[in-house]
This record gives sequence, C-alpha cells and structure tokens, in this order.
Amino acid sequence: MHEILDVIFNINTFSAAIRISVPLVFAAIGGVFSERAGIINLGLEGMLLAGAFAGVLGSYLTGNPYIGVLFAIICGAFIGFIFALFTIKFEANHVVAGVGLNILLLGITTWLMQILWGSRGTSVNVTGLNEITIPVLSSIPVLGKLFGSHNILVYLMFIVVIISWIILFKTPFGLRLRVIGEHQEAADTLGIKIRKIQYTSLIFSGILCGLGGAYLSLGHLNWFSMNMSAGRGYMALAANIFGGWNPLGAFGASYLFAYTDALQMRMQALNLNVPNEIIQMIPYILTILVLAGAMIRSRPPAGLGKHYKTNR
Amino acid sequence: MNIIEFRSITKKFGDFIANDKIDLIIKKGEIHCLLGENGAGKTTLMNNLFGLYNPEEGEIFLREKPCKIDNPHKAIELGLGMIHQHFMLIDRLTTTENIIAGEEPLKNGLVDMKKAREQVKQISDNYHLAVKTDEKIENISVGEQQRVEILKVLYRKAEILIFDEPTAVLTPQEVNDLFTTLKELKARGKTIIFITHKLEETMNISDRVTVLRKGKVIGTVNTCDTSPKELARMMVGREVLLNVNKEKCNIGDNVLEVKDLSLTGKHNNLLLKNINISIRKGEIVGIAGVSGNGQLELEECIAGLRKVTSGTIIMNGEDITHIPTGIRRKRGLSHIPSDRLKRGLVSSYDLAKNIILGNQDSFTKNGFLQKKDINEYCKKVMEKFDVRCQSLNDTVDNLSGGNQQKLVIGRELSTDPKFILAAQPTRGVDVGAIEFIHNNLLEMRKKNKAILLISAELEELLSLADRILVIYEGEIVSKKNKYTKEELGLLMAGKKVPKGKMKELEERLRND
Amino acid sequence: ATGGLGDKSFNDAAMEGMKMAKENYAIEYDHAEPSAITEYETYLVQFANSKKYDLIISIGFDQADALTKISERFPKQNFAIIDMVVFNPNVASYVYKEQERGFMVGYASALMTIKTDDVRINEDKLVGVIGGMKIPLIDANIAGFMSGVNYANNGVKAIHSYVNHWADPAKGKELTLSMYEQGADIVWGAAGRSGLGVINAAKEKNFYAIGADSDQGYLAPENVLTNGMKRVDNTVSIAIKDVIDGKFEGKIYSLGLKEDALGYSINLLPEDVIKELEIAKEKIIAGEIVIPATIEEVK
Amino acid sequence: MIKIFKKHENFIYSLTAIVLAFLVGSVLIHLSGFSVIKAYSALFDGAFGNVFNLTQTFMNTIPLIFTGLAVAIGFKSGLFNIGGEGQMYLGAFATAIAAIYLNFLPGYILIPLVLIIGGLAGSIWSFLPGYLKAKTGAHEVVTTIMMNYIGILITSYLLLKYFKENSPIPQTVLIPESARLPELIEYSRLTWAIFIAIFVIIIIDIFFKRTKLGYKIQTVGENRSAAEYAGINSNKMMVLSMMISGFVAGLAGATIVMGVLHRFITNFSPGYGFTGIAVAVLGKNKPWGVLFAAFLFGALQTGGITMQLFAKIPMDLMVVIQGLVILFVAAPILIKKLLRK
Ligand SMILES: Nc1ncnc2c1ncn2[C@@H]1O[C@H](COP(=O)(O)OP(=O)(O)OP(=O)(O)O)[C@@H](O)[C@H]1O
Ligand SMILES: Nc1ncnc2c1ncn2[C@@H]1O[C@H](COP(=O)(O)OP(=O)(O)OP(=O)(O)O)[C@@H](O)[C@H]1O
Ligand SMILES: [Mg+2]
Ligand SMILES: [Mg+2]
Repeated sequence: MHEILDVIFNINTFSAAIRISVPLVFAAIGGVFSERAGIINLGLEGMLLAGAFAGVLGSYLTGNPYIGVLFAIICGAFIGFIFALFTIKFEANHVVAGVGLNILLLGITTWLMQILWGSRGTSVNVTGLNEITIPVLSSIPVLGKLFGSHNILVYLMFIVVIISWIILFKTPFGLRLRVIGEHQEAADTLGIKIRKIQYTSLIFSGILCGLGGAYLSLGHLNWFSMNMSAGRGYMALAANIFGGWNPLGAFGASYLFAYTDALQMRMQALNLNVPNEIIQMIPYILTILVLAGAMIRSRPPAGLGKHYKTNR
Repeated sequence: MNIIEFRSITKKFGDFIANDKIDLIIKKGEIHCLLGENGAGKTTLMNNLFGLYNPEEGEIFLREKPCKIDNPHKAIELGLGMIHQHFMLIDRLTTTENIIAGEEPLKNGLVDMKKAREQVKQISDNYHLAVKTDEKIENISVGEQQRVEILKVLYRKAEILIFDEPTAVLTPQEVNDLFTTLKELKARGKTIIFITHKLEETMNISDRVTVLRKGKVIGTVNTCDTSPKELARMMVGREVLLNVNKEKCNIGDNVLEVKDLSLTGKHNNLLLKNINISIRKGEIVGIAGVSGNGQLELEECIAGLRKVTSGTIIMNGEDITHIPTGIRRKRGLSHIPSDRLKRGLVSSYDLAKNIILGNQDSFTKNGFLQKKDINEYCKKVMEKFDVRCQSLNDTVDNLSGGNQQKLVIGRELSTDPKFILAAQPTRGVDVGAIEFIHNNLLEMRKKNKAILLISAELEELLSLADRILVIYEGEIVSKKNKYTKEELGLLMAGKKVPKGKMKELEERLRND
Repeated sequence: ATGGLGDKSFNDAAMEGMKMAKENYAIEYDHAEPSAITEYETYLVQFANSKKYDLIISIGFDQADALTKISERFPKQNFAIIDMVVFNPNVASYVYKEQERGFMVGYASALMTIKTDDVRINEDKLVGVIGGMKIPLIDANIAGFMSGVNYANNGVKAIHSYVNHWADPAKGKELTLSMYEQGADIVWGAAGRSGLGVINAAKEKNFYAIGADSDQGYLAPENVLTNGMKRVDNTVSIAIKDVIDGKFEGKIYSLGLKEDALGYSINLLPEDVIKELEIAKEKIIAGEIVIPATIEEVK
Repeated sequence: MIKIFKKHENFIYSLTAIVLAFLVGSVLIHLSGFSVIKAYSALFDGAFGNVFNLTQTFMNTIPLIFTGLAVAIGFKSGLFNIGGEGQMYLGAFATAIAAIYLNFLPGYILIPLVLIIGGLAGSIWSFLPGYLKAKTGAHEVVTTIMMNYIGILITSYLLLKYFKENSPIPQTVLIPESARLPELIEYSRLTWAIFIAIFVIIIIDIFFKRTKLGYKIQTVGENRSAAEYAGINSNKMMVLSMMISGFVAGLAGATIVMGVLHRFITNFSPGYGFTGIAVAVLGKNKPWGVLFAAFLFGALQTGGITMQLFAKIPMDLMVVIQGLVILFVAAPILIKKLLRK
C-alpha cells in the first residue's frame, strides 16, 4: 500500500505530469479561445498534429528548433484562419468542419512526410529544444524539481495559462470575445467588430495548438511520427469543457488527466495484484467520477455552435 | 434641422418587402413615434438606420448629409443609439460589463473596471436610472434590464436614441419613470425615435407620429392634431373595437385550487410565498404583476414544469402536486406558455408536428403517429383559429409572431380542456390579433372552462378577468374583483395605496 | 502490421529484407500497407488475382485469418507469413520463439545493472521492459526478459508496463522516464513506433535502452546497450531465395536462437557479459534452459 | 429546370463539393508527380470496377453505416456521442463470446440472438454517459471519450484473461458456422450484413418519422424546454436515445464479427466510431443520408487500395481527399458562391 502512496505523492509524478500536460494545456486553451468565440472546435487534434509536423519541418530545414517553433506558430495560425474561414464565412457546421480538418491534416502530414523523408511512419531526427535551467529556482528543493529545468515551451505554457486568463477576463478583447460567444447579435449592436475578433481568436487558438504540437515533436521528442497527436486533441477538448471554458480550468483539467496518466504509468510498474488494464483505466475512470461527482456545472457559451447571419 | 432623413428606403428579405420606399423626416430634438401593427416594418426601418441592415435602395441623410451607415460601429460613432425590442444583454455578465463592452475604459491596456463603474454610476445618477453596477443581468428585473439598455446607449454618448417597443414589459409606474427620462433626454437636446403599438403612450409622449403599414408609410401627423381613434384606423386600415364585450357567466364548482404554495430558489431565496388561488368553472382569474415577480415560477409550478417546495395544487378534486406535466395535460390542463418560442413551439418543426406537441399520445396508435388524423386535425385548428401559412409543411419559424401565437392558442383551446393556464397570451401581438385572442378566451369562459390569466397588460386583465390577484415579489399582495388602473399599477409596483386615496378610488369605481 | 512502416524496427526490418533480396537476387516487388484488419483480405486478393507475384508475404500475426482463406482459394500461389502459423501447403509460416531473445536481453540487463562504475548505471538493481500493448506475442518477450533476469539470480528485479499504443512515441518516452525514476537504468522497448520513445528517453537522461527487432544502435550510440534482435529482414530474404531456388515449402519454420533468427547484438555489451550470454545461449539451444512464454508462468 | 434544382438543392451542393474535393486532390496528385487520370481511374476501378471491388466497397460501407447512424441518433436528442468506438468494441466482444458459448443453438436463432446481444452490449456502454448527462449534467463529449478508452481496455482484459484462443494472437476462437452471416457472393465477405444495415436504416427512418417515441426524442433534441412543456421526460429520452445509439454502434461490432472477422480480435477497428461522426454529419443526420455518406467513404477507402497498389499513389492522398470532401460538403455557402461565378 505504501508503495502506491509513494507514487501518488512522489514529486517525480507531479513533475512528469507537467511534461505530459503541456500539449493538452496548449490545445485545451486553444479550445477555450475557439469556443469562447462561439466556434465548437473538434479540429484541435488535427491542429496539434500539424503543429508537430511544422515544428519538425522548420527544424529540419534550418537546423534551429526555435525556427521550428516559429514554423509551428505560423502553421497553427494559418490553420486557425482556414478553420475560421470555413466555420464563419462559409457557415460550415462546426463539428463537421472540425472532423474534416482532422482527417485532412492527418492525410497531408503523412503524405508530406513521404515526399520529404520517404517514410510514412517517422521523419528523420532533427534538433530538438534544449532544456533551460533556471539558475536560482532549480536549486530550491521541491520547486526546483518541478519547475527548475524544462524546455522553453513548458515555461511558455505557464505564461500562456496566465496571459490567456488575463486576456479573457481583464482585457477589452476578452470582454468582447465573451460577449460574442454568448450572443453575437448583441455584440454586433454594441459596435463590436465580431468577425475581426472571432478570426483573431481562432488564429490564436491555432497558434496555441501549433505550440502544443511543437512541444510533442520538438520539445518532448525530436522527430515527427505519423498521427503522433494520438487522441490528445480530443482529450484537450474534454479538458476545455471540464475546465469550464476557462484557461485556468483547462489547465487544471489537463493537469488532472496528465497526473493520473503519470500515476498510471508508475503503478503499472509496481507489479501490483491488479490487472494491468485496470490500472491503465485510472485516468479515464477518475475523470468520469470527478465530472459526475464534483457538480462542476459550468454552462457552455450560450452562442456556441450558432451562426449569426447579418443582413448586410 | 432635419437630423435624419430617410429617402426612399427599401429593404427586402428574399421576395418579401419589409420596407417599401420609405420617406421619413426626423427633426432634431423631437420625440417621434413610429406606430404600426406587428410586422409593419418598424424594427426593420430602424435596423437600416442603425447599420444592422443595409437597405437595397434609398439613402439616409444624417444631419443633412448623406451617410452610408453599413455597420453598428459606424452608427454609434455617428451618435446613434438603439434600445432593441429584444434586449441585447448577456445574462452571465454584470450590468457594467454589458454597458462598457466595445468601448471600455483602459488602464495599462486592461479594462479599468473601477473607472467603468464610476462612469456608469455617474450617468445613472445623472439620468435617474438606478442600476446595481455589479449584478449579473440574469439576477435583475426586466425594468432594470431596460435601464441597462438605456445606459448602454447614453454611455456611448448617443445624440439620437431609438427606443423599440420599450414599454411592452414595464409596469405603468415604470412607464411613467421611463417617460420622465425621455423628457429629460429631450430637454438636453437629444432626439428620440419611439416605437410602440400603444396609442395612449403615443398621445402622451410624442411630438409627431408616423404610422407604417405593410412596409409603407401611411402618414406623419402632429400629435396634437390627432386622436387615438384616427391613429388606430391608420394602423389597421379599418375601425377597431378597443373594448371587448364580456357577458355574465354562470360560475360553477372549483376546478383549480392552489394551497399555500411556496417555492425556494437555488440560493434558498423565496420565489413564491404561500400562494392561494382558487378558480371555478366559467371564471377568469387574473394574475397581475410586473414580470419577474414570480409569475413565471407560478406558471411553471402549476404546469408541472417545476417542483414546488411546499403546498398543494388540486385540479378537479385531485391532488396533482407531484404529478408530471404529461399526466396533468391528460387530466385536462391546457397551457398557453408565456414564452411561445422557448416552450410552446418547436420552431424547426412543421405545423403538423407542432399541433400535436403535448397531445402526442392522442394521435398515436400502437406507438405510431397517425399522420392522416394529424393533418386533418391540424387543418381544422388552423382554419378555426385563422393561422395563416402557405402549407402544413411550413416550419414554424417562417410564421409571423402573431400567427405563431394563434397556433399555440388554437392547439391549447382545441383539446376540450377543463382548466386553461394562459400566460401572457397576447404578448407582442398586434391589435387585430389581440382582439381575436380575447374573444377566444371569452368563448372558453362561456363554455364553463376555468381560466387562469397571467398577464402584464393591465387593459387585458381589467377587461377579461372576473377577479384579479396582484403578485409582488412572489406574494399575492391583493385580491379583489375590481380595480382601477392606477390602483393596480401601484400594487404591482409593491406600493400600498394610501388610505385617503383608496376612498377616492373606490368612489370612482362605483361611479364607473 | 501493428505500428506500421517507419518504426525503425519490425516493419522496417521486413522492408529491409525486401530491399536486400532485390539487390542480391534482382527481384521486383510491390508493397502495401493496409490500415485495417478487414483490409488484409482485400489486399491479398488483389495481389493473388494479378498473378504477377511469385511470393506474397504477410507481415504480422493478425493477417493469419485472411491468409488462411486466401491461400486456400489460390492454391497455386505461394505465400509466406511472419509471426503466425497458417496450415496450408502453399504457405510458409515463420514464427519466432520470442521468449528466447527476451531472455537474452533480460539476462544481459541483469548482468549489466550491477556494474555501477558505468555512469549510465545507478545503484538500484532494477531493469524494465515496456510493451506496446498487452498481447500474447509481446508478453512472451516480457516473460523471456523476466526469466533472463531471474536466471542471473543476482538480486536484480524486472518491472514491466505497456504503452497501450503502437505509435505514440511521446507516451513511450514518458513510460520509460517513469521506470527510470523508479530506479530502472536499463529499459527494453518492445513497442513498435512507441519504442522509439524509449531510446529517446535513455539518450536524454543517459541510461541504457535496449532496442527491438533491428539494430537500433545508430539512434543513440552511447545508450543503446543491445537489441533484442529478430531478423525479419533475413527471414524475408531467405523466404524469397527459397522461391527463387525452387525450394519453397509450405511448412512451419519455428525460429529462434538456434537459427540465428533471434538474438542480441553486441553494441555496448562488455566482453564478460557477452561470454555469459553465449553460455546461456548454448544451454537454451541445447534445451537445458526452458523459457516460459507467458508472464503468469514466470511468476 | 430551376424547380428541379430547387428540390435537390442540397444534393447538388454536396455533389459539387465532392467534385471540388477531387479537383483539389488532383492538383495534389499532379504536384507529387503522379498522373491524375491514372490515379482516378485506378480509384474508380478499385471501388466499382468489377464485382469483387464493388463488394469490397459495400463491405467497407457497412460498419460506417452503423457508426454513422449511431452518431446521428445521438444528435437527434441533442447529444454528441463520440463513444461509438467503445460501444462498437463492446458489441463485437459480446457477440463473439455469445456466439461461441451458445454454439448449440441453430443458426436461425443464434444469428438474431447474438446480433441483439451485440447491440445490447453497445447500449450498456452508452447508458452511463446518457445517465450521467441526465442526472448530473456531465458533458457527454467528455464521458464518451473516456468510455472509449475504458471499453477498449476492458474488452482486451476480459479477452486475455478469460476468452483467449490458444495462440499468440489476442483473439477469441472462431465463432461457430451457425453464427456467421452468409456471404452473398463467394469470397466477397459481403454478407447479409448489408441487408441488416439497410433494415436498420429503414427502421430508424420510420422510428423518427412515424413513431411517438421518435417524435419525443427528437423534440428533446430540437427544444428541450418545449419537450418538457409537452410532458416529455427529457432525461429519460436522452438516456434512451443514447442507448439506441449505443445499440446501433454495437451492431457495427456485431456485424464485423459475424460477417467479416468471425471472431473478436483486439485492435480490429481503424476508427470506425470516429469516422462515424463525419458520416453522420455528412449525411445531415438523416438515415438515408448516412447511407450515402458511408458509401462515399467506403468507396474512397476501397478505391484507395487499388490506387495504392497499381497506381503507386500513397493511400494518404485518399485520406486528404476524404478530408476535403467533408470540409467542402460542410460549407454549402462556399459551393454556392463558386457556382454563382
Ligand atoms: N431577418 C429577417 N428575415 C426575413 N424576414 C424578416 C426578417 N426580419 C423581419 N422580417 C419580416 O419583415 C417584416 C417586418 O418586420 P419588423 O420586425 O420590422 O416588424 P415590426 O414592425 O417591428 O413588428 P413588431 O411590432 O412585431 O415588432 C415582418 O414580416 C418580418 O417577419
Ligand atoms: N424569418 C422569416 N423568413 C421568411 N419569411 C418570414 C420570416 N418572418 C416572417 N416571414 C413571413 O413574412 C410574412 C409576414 O410576417 P409578419 O410578421 O409581418 O406578419 P404580420 O402581418 O405581422 O402578422 P401577425 O400580426 O400575425 O404577426 C409572413 O407570411 C411570414 O411567413
Ligand atoms: Mg412581427
Ligand atoms: Mg419590431
């Protein structure tokens, strides 16, 4: 029993959870910005994947992983824009557009991989992101272990969580965005430039997913692998909902998924007398229990999924 | 100065012409009333002005210069402000947030909420428009919501204010307050366009009146040169009976009894407090009150859409307090809901599918819906209740508001109910339709049905109800057979009628 | 098969075998990558129907059902299958005694993890193995690994876990790191493309990884201790040669250490360990050591 | 002419969208140095070129019909069931186990019985998300995603622990002949499942168009407040529609086991449950629309095989075209704009 408690409270578990959570957090907050703009985003999965691909491509072409990250950002922004174009301008059903985007991007990345690297499965290895050790912080006992040494995207993630929260709840942009997500017509009558804000928000969403993808391929590993997002986009969507369409909540939910996953990995190796599959289920069962039990009843943005047609 | 001039404005929706070559002049500093039936094109015209719609033809001159106003942002910059017919408020945001969104005071790039609050407070003091600055919209009354809407416009320093049917949801006292505000605005040099269906209000407040019918201008008159009768004729195109004929009826046994009904809300607040009502056969009992005082909750409790906290509801001698809605309907409840689009209709369904909503069981054989029966029945109801549409396969969202309401009423009155719960049955419908609906309700009364009429329209209550209960903050504060309008208004606003005044009022009643 | 091409392991090894054959015997080949189990049959029919091919090779155990049917339907066509048995006269089946290579790398790990003067080795007597998914074929490897560790009988323990995905290298890496944190300094990844994450983790934290199927040493020359070799490339190449030489036989080839189809690669293994391994290998081939194929039996 | 256009407006838009997707696809094919004509003729040939290919197209269509219907049914009550994958696994598993243990029954009893058992297993798996949504408001998107993972793990656990065939493969033994769906054409693996699929389409179509229960479920989806007003228990309806949805997803698994694989094997699905989402929305959540969309996907998938084999064009371009089809079909406004030009 104490073995289990040991892993539950082990600092390493918490620290691993930070690493595991990064792509989820980026994508989940990407989800927040999209859905606060009223656009249901099932395309997170594809956006993550594309970001991962673009990151590796950038690093492959230039040898500089930071340029890879820049590629991922640009790619994310572009896909965010395309998604906005379809869901807003062409009034596509958001769910369909998201699913379509996922399939499209899976196909494109795999296809390009064959052209570029001659393999459907994995790209060549490229230069990944280095860990950065923060001098003072890393020598403090617990905090140092948790936050002392990560690559830049991990630190960026923490910044993004806080900045996103500030943007959403403290800036004019955020206030307008929240108005739009609830009631586009009302936003219109307030003289708010709905389209501009929606597009900006979705592009931002794409950029965040791009960063999440870049973390997978450049931060955590240093190559691209077919379909390497492996369902993280859907988990991120769940985290966005679970977290109440709030960046802090999305972070919390992502971290919970990641923590239970890290826990599950460690418990597998304990040779407990519990079937391995049951241990692997822990993250999923726990999520359901928390969601059903915690009575977190945040409402989705009232205008989510709706199209607003102007008569102009 | 002609502050606004519409020149031959035409707006179409598909083939339907909502505004047909409208010419209209608004003078600076006047209160100009726009009058017209449902669907006459009033809102559409104003939306053209406010940049929400772009007209197909015509020009708008602002301050005697041609202006292309192609979005609300531009309209606001030009000093226009609009208080919309359907409130444009975000329930989950605070009043202040609602007011400042789009034009936020800044501090270091962030929204300066402190300053925002101060500014809102300042304007609200200045114009006597009291609002709680940090309360969420979902927690404030409709009257206060409207004040927020006005503040939104004033905050944006509008010079020209458009009010689209602002009085539909207000008590007489609130209407008076609003009119005071309007006069004050006018005194400070603002120009006001005021849309309403109500002739009396028009006579009261406006300097000039323009009547629209079927998308066309019928005429503009000076208010001092006209009369309600004339305006009504201009609106409808025929003489309208402004009063209903109510015959005496035989009142029978108790049909519905509500005993000590109480309801507490989420935060343990009392929404309804010891409500007692009894309604007999052949009787219309009215519930008067400003919306937001528990009418909706009462309606939902009686309909079985909400669990009561304590108390009993008895229908035809049977305790139905804990019986689900469906069974209540089978035992003879009919319900005209206050929000027809939210509750009473499924807007994506066609007419036939809507006509069986709530009666689906009676049109089912072995689990299958009987299409033929339904269509026949639907046709019959539509004929009887004059629901105008192109075909039974039309979806309801293609019907005009008045026709939608007639559909609901037709459905609910055709099932041979024992008890009719009619909530705001004429909300937002025009004079002609009101007349029709009132006659149908009286018809039901004549057939010995028991009717509970929940309404915010005093005229409606006074002319239809046999008895009126006034509800205020979840409590029945008064129960009488006869009231004057003033008295009702005071009671609805939670004010006691002063002793001396009471005598005078009773005197007047006797003389009536 | 599971994980798909680009795993730098099983599937790529099979492809390698094709290329080898092409070079050595001047053959032509086509290949296809089905994306679902239900598609195997469609592909096999398409290949067989075209009558262009002298040999059709199914890579991966889950093609057995499809191949059984198709080989009956096209009795004149030669087939081969890797990792599973199909009892038809026109099918050559190649199966491996997976536990044998598991044993070798497990034994090697146990011998290595006590050499604490190596910077990549810690004090803990713990080694690990990570499977792609919990399926019998992988479990045979794990069981072999555990037996090998037990055989060393030097107090070293083995832990094991599963990625539950053949192609999620990020998760493979995290799983490896979790083992490393728990004290394991040698981790074997038998997890398709997810296994690439195992090697990446070892490289990053500077401990030992063991590769699978092919020699993955080039991925991290300082950290890939050895590889649990499965010479799918040779097998494929030999199967092709048999057809060319007219020696094709529809029988079952059960391959292991003895045939050199399984084994370990030298990479970073020191002399003394290799010596021990060779002794054990002889004993296995001689039948003196019997290795269980399921984890339950090891326990 | 114009009248005909009006009547089939949506259909024409969808068709144009597909054409457009192929046009964009051809640019990509050309860019990567292949012959467009060769590619598309291989694709067409692979999907419809001969009887065998056609049967393979139909075979690939069947599971998508079921999972697509499952998603569509969820949508009818306003619920987004992403859990088709897990429900299908449970269905397949239960079907295989039941067929193996009930092998003494004659085919005419066994086949319908295990089919229903498969469906019910799917229902059971979808019950919890529906129930939690109704009782606690737990968002079904989150819970169904989690149930997918749990479902796949649990079938794998039960299989390995109790039901595994004696071989290194994670699969059950073959189900008895009597439980297998008869093939329509020898060797095609196109079985009676196609009729079951069409039968289910008809049933679902009638269910939502003609029955009271269907009407009630749909009303909840269209307007929950109105449904409650009409005395419809919306919680009950949501749970029910989730269970029907799960039942149909379970049938996807059952028919694969009974018609194609003849046993349960882990990892058997390439994501039919997820593709079902696209199929449902592409088919506008209408049963016959789902058939059309599933067939399109099945054809692309099957044709892609020939394209890959004989035109040597990577399968992934097929995936790209699938994605484009979905995107373009989702955006009729785009098509309208293009058509007007
Ligand atoms: N967006 C729209 N699309 C199509 N038709 C519309 C639209 N908006 C308004 N209409 C139609 O245009 C006509 C004029 O509507 P409008 O809202 O201007 O009437 P109104 O005079 O304001 O009536 P009410 O008193 O009911 O508010 C109506 O027939 C209405 O149904
Ligand atoms: N959104 C819409 N789209 C298409 N047609 C509409 C729309 N709204 C209204 N219409 C059509 O416009 C016509 C006029 O509607 P309108 O609201 O003006 O009716 P009305 O004359 O005011 O009747 P009522 O008094 O009963 O409301 C109706 O026949 C209706 O079908
Ligand atoms: Mg109207
Ligand atoms: Mg209006």
